[in-house]
Amino acid sequence: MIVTIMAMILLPLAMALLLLSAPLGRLVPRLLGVAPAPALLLLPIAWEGSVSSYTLLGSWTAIVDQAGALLLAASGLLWMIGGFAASQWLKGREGAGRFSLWWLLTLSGSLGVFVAGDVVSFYALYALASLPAYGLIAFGGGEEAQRAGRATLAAALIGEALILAAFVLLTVEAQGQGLAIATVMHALPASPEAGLVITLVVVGFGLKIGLFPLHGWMPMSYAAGPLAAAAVLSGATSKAGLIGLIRFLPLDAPMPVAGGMILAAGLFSAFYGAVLGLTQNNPRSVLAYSSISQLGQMAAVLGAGLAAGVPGAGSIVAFYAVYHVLTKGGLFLMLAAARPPLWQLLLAGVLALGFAGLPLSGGALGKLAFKDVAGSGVTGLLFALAATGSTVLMLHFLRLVKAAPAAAKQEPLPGWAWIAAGLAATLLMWSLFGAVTGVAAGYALKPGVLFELGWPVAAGAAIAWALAAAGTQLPRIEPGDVGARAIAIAEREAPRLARLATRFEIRAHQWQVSTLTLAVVLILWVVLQGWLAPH
Amino acid sequence: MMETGFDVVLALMLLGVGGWSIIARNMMTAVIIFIAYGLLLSLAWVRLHAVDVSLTEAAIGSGATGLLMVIAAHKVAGDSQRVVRLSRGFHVLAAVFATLVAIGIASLAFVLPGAPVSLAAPVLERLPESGLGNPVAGVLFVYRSFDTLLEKVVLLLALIGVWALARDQDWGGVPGLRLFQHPHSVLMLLARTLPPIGFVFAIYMTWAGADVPGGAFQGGTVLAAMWILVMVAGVRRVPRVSSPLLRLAIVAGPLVFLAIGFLGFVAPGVFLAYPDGLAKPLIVVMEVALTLSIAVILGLLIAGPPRAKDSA
Amino acid sequence: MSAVLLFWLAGSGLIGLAVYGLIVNPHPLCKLLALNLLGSGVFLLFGVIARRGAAAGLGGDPVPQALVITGIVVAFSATAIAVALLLALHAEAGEASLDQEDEEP
Amino acid sequence: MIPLQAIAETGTTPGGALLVLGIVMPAVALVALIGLGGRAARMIVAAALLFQLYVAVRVALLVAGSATPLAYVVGGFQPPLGITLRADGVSALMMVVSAVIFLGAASFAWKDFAQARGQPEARLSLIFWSALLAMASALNLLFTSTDLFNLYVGLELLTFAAIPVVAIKGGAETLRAALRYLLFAVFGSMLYLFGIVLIYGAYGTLAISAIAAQVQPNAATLAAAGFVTVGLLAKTALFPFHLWLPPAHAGAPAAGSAVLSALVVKGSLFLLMRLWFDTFPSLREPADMQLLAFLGALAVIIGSVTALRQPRLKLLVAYSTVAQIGYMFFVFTLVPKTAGDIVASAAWTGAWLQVVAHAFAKAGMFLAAGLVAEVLGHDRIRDLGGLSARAPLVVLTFAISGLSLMGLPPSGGFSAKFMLLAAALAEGHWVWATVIIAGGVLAGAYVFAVLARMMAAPTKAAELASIGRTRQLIALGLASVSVLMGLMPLHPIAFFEIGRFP
Repeated sequence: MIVTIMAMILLPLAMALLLLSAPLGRLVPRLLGVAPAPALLLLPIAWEGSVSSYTLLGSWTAIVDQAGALLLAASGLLWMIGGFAASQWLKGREGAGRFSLWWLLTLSGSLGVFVAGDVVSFYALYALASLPAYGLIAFGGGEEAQRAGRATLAAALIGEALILAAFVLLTVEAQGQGLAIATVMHALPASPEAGLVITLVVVGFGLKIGLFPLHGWMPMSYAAGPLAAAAVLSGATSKAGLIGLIRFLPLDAPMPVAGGMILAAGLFSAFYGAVLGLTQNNPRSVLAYSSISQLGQMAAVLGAGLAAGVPGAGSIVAFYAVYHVLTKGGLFLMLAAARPPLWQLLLAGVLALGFAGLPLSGGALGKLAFKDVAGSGVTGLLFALAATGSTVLMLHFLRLVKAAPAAAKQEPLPGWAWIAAGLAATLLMWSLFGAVTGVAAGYALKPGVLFELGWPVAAGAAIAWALAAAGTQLPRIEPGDVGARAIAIAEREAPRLARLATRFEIRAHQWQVSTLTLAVVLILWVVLQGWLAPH
Repeated sequence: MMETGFDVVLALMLLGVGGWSIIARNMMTAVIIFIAYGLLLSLAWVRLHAVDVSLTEAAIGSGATGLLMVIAAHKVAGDSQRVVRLSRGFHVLAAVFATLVAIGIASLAFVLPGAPVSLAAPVLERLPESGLGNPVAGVLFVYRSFDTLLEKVVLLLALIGVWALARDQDWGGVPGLRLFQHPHSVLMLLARTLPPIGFVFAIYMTWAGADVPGGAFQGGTVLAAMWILVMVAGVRRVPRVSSPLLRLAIVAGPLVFLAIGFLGFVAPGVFLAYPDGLAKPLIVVMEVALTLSIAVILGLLIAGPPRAKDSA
Repeated sequence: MSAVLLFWLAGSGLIGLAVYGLIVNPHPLCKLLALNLLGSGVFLLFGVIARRGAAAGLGGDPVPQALVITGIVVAFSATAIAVALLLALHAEAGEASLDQEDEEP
Repeated sequence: MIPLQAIAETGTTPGGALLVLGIVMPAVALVALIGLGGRAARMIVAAALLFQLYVAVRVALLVAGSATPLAYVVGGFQPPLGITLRADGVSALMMVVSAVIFLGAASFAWKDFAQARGQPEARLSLIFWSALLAMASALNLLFTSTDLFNLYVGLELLTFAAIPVVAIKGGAETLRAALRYLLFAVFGSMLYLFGIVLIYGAYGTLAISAIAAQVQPNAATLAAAGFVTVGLLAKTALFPFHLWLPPAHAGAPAAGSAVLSALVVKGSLFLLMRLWFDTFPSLREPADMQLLAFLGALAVIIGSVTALRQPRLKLLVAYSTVAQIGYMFFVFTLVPKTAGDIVASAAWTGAWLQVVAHAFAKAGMFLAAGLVAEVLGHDRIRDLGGLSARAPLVVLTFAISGLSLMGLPPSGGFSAKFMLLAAALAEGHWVWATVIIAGGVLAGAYVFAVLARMMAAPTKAAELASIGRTRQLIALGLASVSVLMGLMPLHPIAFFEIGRFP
């Protein structure tokens, strides 16, 4: 097992190192699909409920549990499908080595983070999953791509900073008993800093999953960069944030206030993403807003789990995420074809509406799985309405794809890739449902359940039809909306602040200023010693 | 009373002349005032019963340093001093903080621990072991000879620092002093007036420390300073920096010092300790070598980096 | 007033003057001069400490005196390097100034 | 009078002579080099530096083996008359670090400062290697001497050795940098020296152990501590006393910059830590320590932002040094007066890890920057495009050095930051914790800004020079050490505590 885990993390890194050598390096871009292979060896764990931990190297440990394995299985498959697709796309392309480097680094972190067992390795792998993504997004080199890359990188760096603060606090609160996630999380609920830690965790990982109002970078970055990159970033690496929430929210201790707030934030994000997505006319942006909406729902479920103290909420959310990983990745890959034939559109439609819980789809099983955690009553209704929102949004997406002008940019990705991803998603969901929920999959075929799942979709379809019939023109809002506005402000203000700091520095390093300051500090020193000292 | 009066005048003159050298507009003026200040300072050292220091101050602190700065002032006299114009307010601010620093230090005179501490007694107590008569030399060559050894390395480094500034094509050539050979320059005036003063100090040193071995060190530096002036005046030619003989002269002192240090490992078994009864002869040997090296290094430091290979 | 106190006050004043000169005098040679003045002031204060330690028949504590001698040599070494640098800079740039052209990058 | 009996552990220990050799052998080599001329330079330097590594490793093993410090009474005269050398855990650590980095830098510079066979002595060869030897000697002195005046001589020796390295390339900008450096450093030395004068006036001794045994919080001592500290701040280039550092470190040849940034600024920092933790720990006034931390915070923030805006790679790396020095000043406020608890040990270990990790990362980064300038013929960040294709090892070196500077695991920089942060948060120093974290973000920004340019497509076809593989591997090797340090467990390291004064 240890060997498998090490291979999963190190194989992509080793391949990245191979890029350094000229003859072998040329092979690497062709083998991107092979890099995630070791992850598939861990696939069976997804069906087990057991938790085991391993010592990798020094204080670095790994933990393999159902939540991690579920995300790992889906992400591994997506990286593999995406990798084969990307290899084809890269053939003969300028910068193939460069792209492969960023790809492999991100891949290593993206998969590794699901099994990281202590705060240090989690932090390292999380960074690996987040920072090199810059290179994938900015790959095209255009102004827009670089801007998106910068915004993503800034979000990632700030997120890293918050997470580091949370991790150090956790370690300090654990009184130096160890760095294992289980150890530090055990001490959290009783700690006086619990509120701060949870805030840092939610904001830090919220940046990664695009929780409102931290979502601005997401539509920008998914709209930029090659499709294959957008596919794995939206499908797989965004789940690094999800596993962060799963691991670092104390789900086994009921925290009604914190949980309630996360629930509310997640649901708001779910609706916000659905509504704002409708204002977009780039299918990529629509998918990005759909991600905001979907990940918002996942956060909401975790919030509900935290409020009630449901330790199993992690696995359930991970199960729901499996569908999103592969399907969202698949839908991005589908955009490679400018005008898909009807059957493909229909298939894409079924997959897309799965996000809304279309009966019999894989997504529906995810919704069923978290029903108990999400609760009934008002929150249940809100989740159902979120599904309605998803329906409207996905129908909007399908219309855009269908209407895409023939001149739309094409990227030569293999046509089978997205279908494979979608099928894998559906298969995984159906075969895993029983293992995760303990309920036979046949449950999903009961009429009552079908109705329960179906009405929000039907309502959504009705709304979409009504909107179309009325010819309602929704306003066009720039991708990233208020977040993009915030990014624009930051882009304007940060250089100004930096210029100020530089000017301050230039002033400070003038001879006369520096020497005078030395005299001032000398005086100040003695004054502080003399006046404030107790002696 | 007489003495106190003298001290008061001396202290005031030190402040006045020192301050003048700071505010003087013309750089050459400032430097010459500084040299005068150095001589006054030597007097102050005598008043503080530190004749060894007084000699060193006259020779190096005032003489050699002053000479270097005269050379520099002569060369850069034309600099416009076009720089950031500091506002009057900044001047005031600087003055305020400089004054605060001065007041702070001055006030410490009244708060230093009442019973003065001193190592005089321990120094004297063990001085006979070394056979030296001058306690200052005892500190320099016996108790803290490690400092003195490192100080020689510092001198070597200073030479490396100066030589680093040669142009590659000039390397191996002769340090350039030619520009300062105008017969009527201020420098020539100094070259004529300073040696007698230095000489007086040398005599005073010999007189004060008749039987004191430590005198040779200070004497060497004074003479080195005089040699520099002679060199500047063009009486003696400056050797090439690549000359093996010159290199030998440069490293002779430090080499002997190090060798005696290592000898300590052998004889009493401790680095920089002297074998029983051999302390004084070894120190004398060391001082002879050091005098040579110090004189040569000081001379070369003032001569500056080599200028041109074929100027000789 | 004793010589000890007098020269302590003089040394303090010299340090103050030197610090002022070091801050405001623009030309590096003036700064170098101020540094030497600063050094001489510090040495003088050490001399006063030595004088306070007059004991066992000596007019002053020999340890600080020896240290001052070492200090003077070290300060001279600094001056020698500084002058050489200053002259090289003067030869290279036509003018010895410490101010670099600070441009907004 | 002098309480001679109050002076503890001043006797020579077995192996103490190694400390003398560590300081004196480079000096012997220097004398030989000047005497024999630059033609023999490289052989002398190689022998001296290898011997230095041997000495350092032996010292470290002896200290680790006995868990007590080594000591040597030079000349056989114990303090207060004589000078004692002493190597505790951190001394031994720094001796090893410096020996390794010197060897790395010297091998890197091996070809650059070669002496053509049969030719007359070359200036570059004599000057560079002499200065390198003198720096090695001075650093070992700073790491092991326990006499404040002896340390002053060491400080000056270090400065005078650094100046020729800065000035060696000539050119107005470089000379100006060297002159700034020299004048400012000497200003600092004078303040330090005055502090020593006061200490001698108060205690009649300059031996750290003797002072530590009798230190009193009287006015003279407090003022002395202030002068000594501020003087050393000037030498350590803590913001805003960094005016000399960026041009000096950016103007030196790559191997020189590596040593200057990695080790030379640490010399005076080491002394500062020696003073506040060993000499007069009881005088650590929280308000003053906060002042140091405040300047450190300014260094981190302003230094990093300024680095971000530099047009040239070497300047960026130099400003990164300004920022990284800032982190090290948090230790003064993070290690509580009452040492011994786990927080204190964490901060102490964190600070030394930061010193060491930065040393290796920065050495690697400066060497990489030097190679970049050689490959492209310039080091304008804007035009770094295409480097990854041409010199991937150099980019890798820059990246892994950057990893440590950003504080991402696995790296020594991360371990250091993690422990400093843990100490800061445990003590409730929220502001400093925030600065430490923000500094990481800014470091990430400037490292990525450079990496992104390096990985970008070439901006224009340029004539590329080729660089040897050996030098790339040396740079990579030094940088890798900073990463490998991250594999050590995140615990306070007992070795760093050996021989600390109580």
